[in-house]
Amino acid sequence: MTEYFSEVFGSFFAILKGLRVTFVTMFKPAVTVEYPTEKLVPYSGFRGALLFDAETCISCNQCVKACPSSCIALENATNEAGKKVAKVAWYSIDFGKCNFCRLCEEACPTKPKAVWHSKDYELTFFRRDEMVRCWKKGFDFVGLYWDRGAQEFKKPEGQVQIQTVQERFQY
Amino acid sequence: MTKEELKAALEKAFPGLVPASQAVGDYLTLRLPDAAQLLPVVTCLKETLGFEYLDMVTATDWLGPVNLDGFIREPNFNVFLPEGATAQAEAPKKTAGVEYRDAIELVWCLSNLKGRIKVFLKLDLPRGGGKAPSLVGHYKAADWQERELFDLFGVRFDGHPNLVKILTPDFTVGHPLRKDYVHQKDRFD
Amino acid sequence: MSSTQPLPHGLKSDQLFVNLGPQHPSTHGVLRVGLTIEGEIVVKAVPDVGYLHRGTEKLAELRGYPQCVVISDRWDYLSAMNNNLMFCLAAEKLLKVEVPERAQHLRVVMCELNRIASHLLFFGTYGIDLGAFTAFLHAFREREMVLDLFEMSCGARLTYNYIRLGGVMKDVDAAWLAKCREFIEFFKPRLKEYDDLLSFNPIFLDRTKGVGRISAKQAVAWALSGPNLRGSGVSYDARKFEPYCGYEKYDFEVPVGKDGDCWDRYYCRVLEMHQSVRIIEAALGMMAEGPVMGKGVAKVPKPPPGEAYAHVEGARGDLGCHLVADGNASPYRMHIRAPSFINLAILQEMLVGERMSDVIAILGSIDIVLGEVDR
Amino acid sequence: MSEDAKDPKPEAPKPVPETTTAAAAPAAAAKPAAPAKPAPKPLPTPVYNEADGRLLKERRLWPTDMWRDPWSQPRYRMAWVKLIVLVAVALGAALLLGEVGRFAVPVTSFLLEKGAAYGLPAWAPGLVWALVKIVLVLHVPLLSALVFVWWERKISAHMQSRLGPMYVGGFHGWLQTVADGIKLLLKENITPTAADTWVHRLAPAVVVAPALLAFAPVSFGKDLSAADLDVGLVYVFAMAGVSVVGIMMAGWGSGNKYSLLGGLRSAAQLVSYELPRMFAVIPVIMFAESLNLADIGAAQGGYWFGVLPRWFIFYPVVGQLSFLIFLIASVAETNRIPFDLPEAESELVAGFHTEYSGMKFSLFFLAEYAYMTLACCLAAAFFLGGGTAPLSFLDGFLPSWAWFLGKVLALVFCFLWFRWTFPRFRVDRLMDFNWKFLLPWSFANIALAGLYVMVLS
Repeated sequence: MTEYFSEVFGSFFAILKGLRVTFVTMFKPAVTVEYPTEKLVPYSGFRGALLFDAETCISCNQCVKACPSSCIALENATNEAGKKVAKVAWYSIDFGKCNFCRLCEEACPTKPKAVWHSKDYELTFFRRDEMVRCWKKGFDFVGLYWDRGAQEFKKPEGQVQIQTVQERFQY
Repeated sequence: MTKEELKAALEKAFPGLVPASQAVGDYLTLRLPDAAQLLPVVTCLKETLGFEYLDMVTATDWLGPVNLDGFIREPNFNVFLPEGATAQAEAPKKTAGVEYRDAIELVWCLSNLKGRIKVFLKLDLPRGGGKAPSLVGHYKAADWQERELFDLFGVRFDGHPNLVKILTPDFTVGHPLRKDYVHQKDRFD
Repeated sequence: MSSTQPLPHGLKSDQLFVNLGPQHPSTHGVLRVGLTIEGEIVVKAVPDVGYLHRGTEKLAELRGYPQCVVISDRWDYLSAMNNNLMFCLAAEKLLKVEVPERAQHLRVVMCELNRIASHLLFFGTYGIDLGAFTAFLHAFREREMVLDLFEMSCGARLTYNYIRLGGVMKDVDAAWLAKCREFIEFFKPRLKEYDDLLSFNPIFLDRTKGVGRISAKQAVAWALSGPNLRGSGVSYDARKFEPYCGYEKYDFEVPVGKDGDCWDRYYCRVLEMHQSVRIIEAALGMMAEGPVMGKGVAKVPKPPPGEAYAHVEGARGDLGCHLVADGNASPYRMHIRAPSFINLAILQEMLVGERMSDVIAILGSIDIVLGEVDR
Repeated sequence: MSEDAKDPKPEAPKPVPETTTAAAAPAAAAKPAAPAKPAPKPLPTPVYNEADGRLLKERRLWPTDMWRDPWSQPRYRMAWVKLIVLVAVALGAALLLGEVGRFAVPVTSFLLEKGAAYGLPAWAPGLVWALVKIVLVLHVPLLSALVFVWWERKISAHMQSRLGPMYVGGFHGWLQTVADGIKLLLKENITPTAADTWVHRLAPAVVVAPALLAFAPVSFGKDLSAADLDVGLVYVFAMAGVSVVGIMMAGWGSGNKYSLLGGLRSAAQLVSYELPRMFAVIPVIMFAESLNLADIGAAQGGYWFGVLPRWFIFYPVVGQLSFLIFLIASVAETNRIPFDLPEAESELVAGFHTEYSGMKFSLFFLAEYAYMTLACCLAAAFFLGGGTAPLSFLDGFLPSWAWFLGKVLALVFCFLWFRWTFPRFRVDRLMDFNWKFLLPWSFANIALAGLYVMVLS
């Protein structure tokens, strides 16, 4: 008999303890970040969308070898005498296949890095062409995409840049 | 129970059992001369030596370096990438000192939870119609793992309740993890 | 449970085939269980897997060793650190590389943090399966803090690629260690709250006590591992069975259940979070200084021919990797002992005779991740 | 972006790579001799893009920092002030309005004279007064559904340390429910082909109508009830019973096996929880000796030892026990967690209202909140002395309807609180709990109440 009552009262107090937890949480401030109006800035080492600088790249193909899903392609530039130059004619990364693993940035021997991760985490594609980002001499770090329909380079609309002037690291 | 005790106990019970040429890490690895030896060794291990936990059943195809046609070469959307570029690791080549042979090597890993020791059993099966006795009688865990090996390697386990493929989709032809697997174009390519 | 006795007066109740999944709110991913039910009781259950099979074991045969670590993130994507660690341990056994002291401690801290994050997700989704929504959001509030820690240290929130061959990707600074201690201090009282909120709630106990009972012998026969096995009373933990990464230095107990029902498996995971907190505190205490990457690991490592088997206590069970190398830059054969794949097989025997609403509770308590089941 | 002069027209690259090498590479000025290694260019300082969203650049706030002093967050800076202002406004309105009930008599007499002056027949003002009362009472469930839906979303959000609706209508999303209502209005009304059409369409009506009708005898304050029925209590429970038929019609009408299962389960649950709910009220009737809700409320006036109000909940054992049984049974009546088996998402996908969309679905939604409000009004009337002040010296301070509203809000808060804390019962355990626990204890409770009445009389 007493065991029955102790079990009843025991479960009653357990229910009250559960209710206490939710009641107490109600008066604590919420942790929500209201996304479209408030945006989080990722930490310094965040591996967002890749950026590329055609000037510093010495087209050594290290990043092409390091990439697990072979997203990177580049072509060595040749000066007018036809001799290979330590520059790159064009460079492209296929963001459809890239899995942001930072192996290319680590393989890059240049200082500061020619290919590095930005802080942009909002990376959408409005067209399939937009998945393949291309860089040539004179393009800015975010790069343009080659629109096969209009046969011209266009600025990617899908990538929202956290920084208008993209940050670079000295190491 | 230490490795040496186990080795001695097994030597005494099964003289035909010889340590495998390529041991798995520093565990005790034994090679079974033929398929018929598997069940007696396993029953002895399970009943007398207390190996009642079947960790893993796996297989390796020792034919040679993997055939590059086995990988899906999706049409290259990246307009700048040369056609058909796959992973950048250079294609594997045959290396000396590795005994490539026309056989699929089955590997069982049994562990004795109390004695804190694992043992590996290896068995070579001919690639064509290799047949191995199924361990579902002793360990129920072998059920799905053997189905997976049948699915990916084409190894038949006689005595298995329902040897049906488990992982690959219905329309795949052939067994993907074999080294000479060539990928037929299916409706998704 | 009560098997379906024949109905009186020659009544015939025909069987209904119900498809649980592959799109179902509580199958945690693309798993389809074909249930044949009679009234409310399940008569036959056929789990159907393979929807997420990406053939990673075949992919690994054409990738270098560092690239395979990236593939390892995608198996048990809820605790990717343990996958990285498992593959790196197997490869390091082949390469005979000596991992520096600080990297060992960092690996232990990261894996235990990842175990907490994975168990928090289990705790949340198990609450939602049984109808308690608040537990889910409380658990995710803490999990966000762990993911912040990972974002600060290795830059990614889910697929870390942090543990590399011979060490760790990047060292962590003092600020990170302080923030990690801050999380631990915040997390301890929360664990007490979870117990009040869900673990000892009579309705929750009612739903899980005595449901889906697995005997110790049955668990060993089906080779379950992790909290599923320890819930049935068999204490097998890879960190104690074969200590790796310096686990023998930390003193922690392995929580073991009594009668292997859903509640024991659930509470083993909650107690494991307590133990992980203890391990992290000890590891943060004895964090050694020094390099984080071992010497002698080439850019394109080519281990000598040989085989290695390394197994790690993942969040879902005993995660093993059988690596065969033949001297090339890519592994010759890599087999993953996926605990979820093996734990899932017991469903066909366990679900028979259970009620429909218990099916959800049992499936949730086994805690499988489909990325690891299908590889 | 790059420093050196841009080429006049960027060289149009051929898409197929092998021809690029043939075409003349852009005439990069070939430097005659490798220049001295240029000093590393100073890296550009990053400029953050403030265009479309306030960037939380400073250290990301963890719960650890936020919970150290909760009220320092920018979001809550004025929170104390707003809270005090809201409470003050509410109390001021209640004090200004005062007892509404006393206006009833002068208004009816004024109507009678006016009617007689215009030569209206004698029954006209009575009819007009009845229509006014209907409109007023009809608004109680409708408005309360609106408010409580929003309140539930805010309460559940803050219980889960998140914010809930903040966007619609500005301050804390107070227009959210109206927006949902409009959205549901615009949604297409799908009737499944396999459905038994008129049963399918009629079901929501059969579920909602009793909920609205049941508010008639409820007395919201001193003589503030639409119909002063002597059999008010029996009438209310009769109305609550009709909704079972509606739910079964919904289950059967949708023509899909899941909603049929859900419909049958909820019918079983409603019928079985009706019993302990009624038996829990019998001690109240024995103490108040009347079925009229206004009399029950009045019977709880007065104070023991000047402090403790004579509410039925404060009767030593009988009060608390019957209050708890009534509360638990009402939660089960409204199909809310922990008794919400019929719409258990994880099992029956959505129970009996799987196939309903648009306005029909919102009617089910409205019915659930109307029944919840009804249950809280009844519980406040039976056990918390609807309309009487909790402490003797507070007696005249607030009008009786304000006290009644306060009690209803407290009880509705308990309903919401239960929903966001407890997991769900299993079907058979739900039935066991009712037949093997609630019912026997309600019988024992009635016996005990009988002893009280014998002793008191």
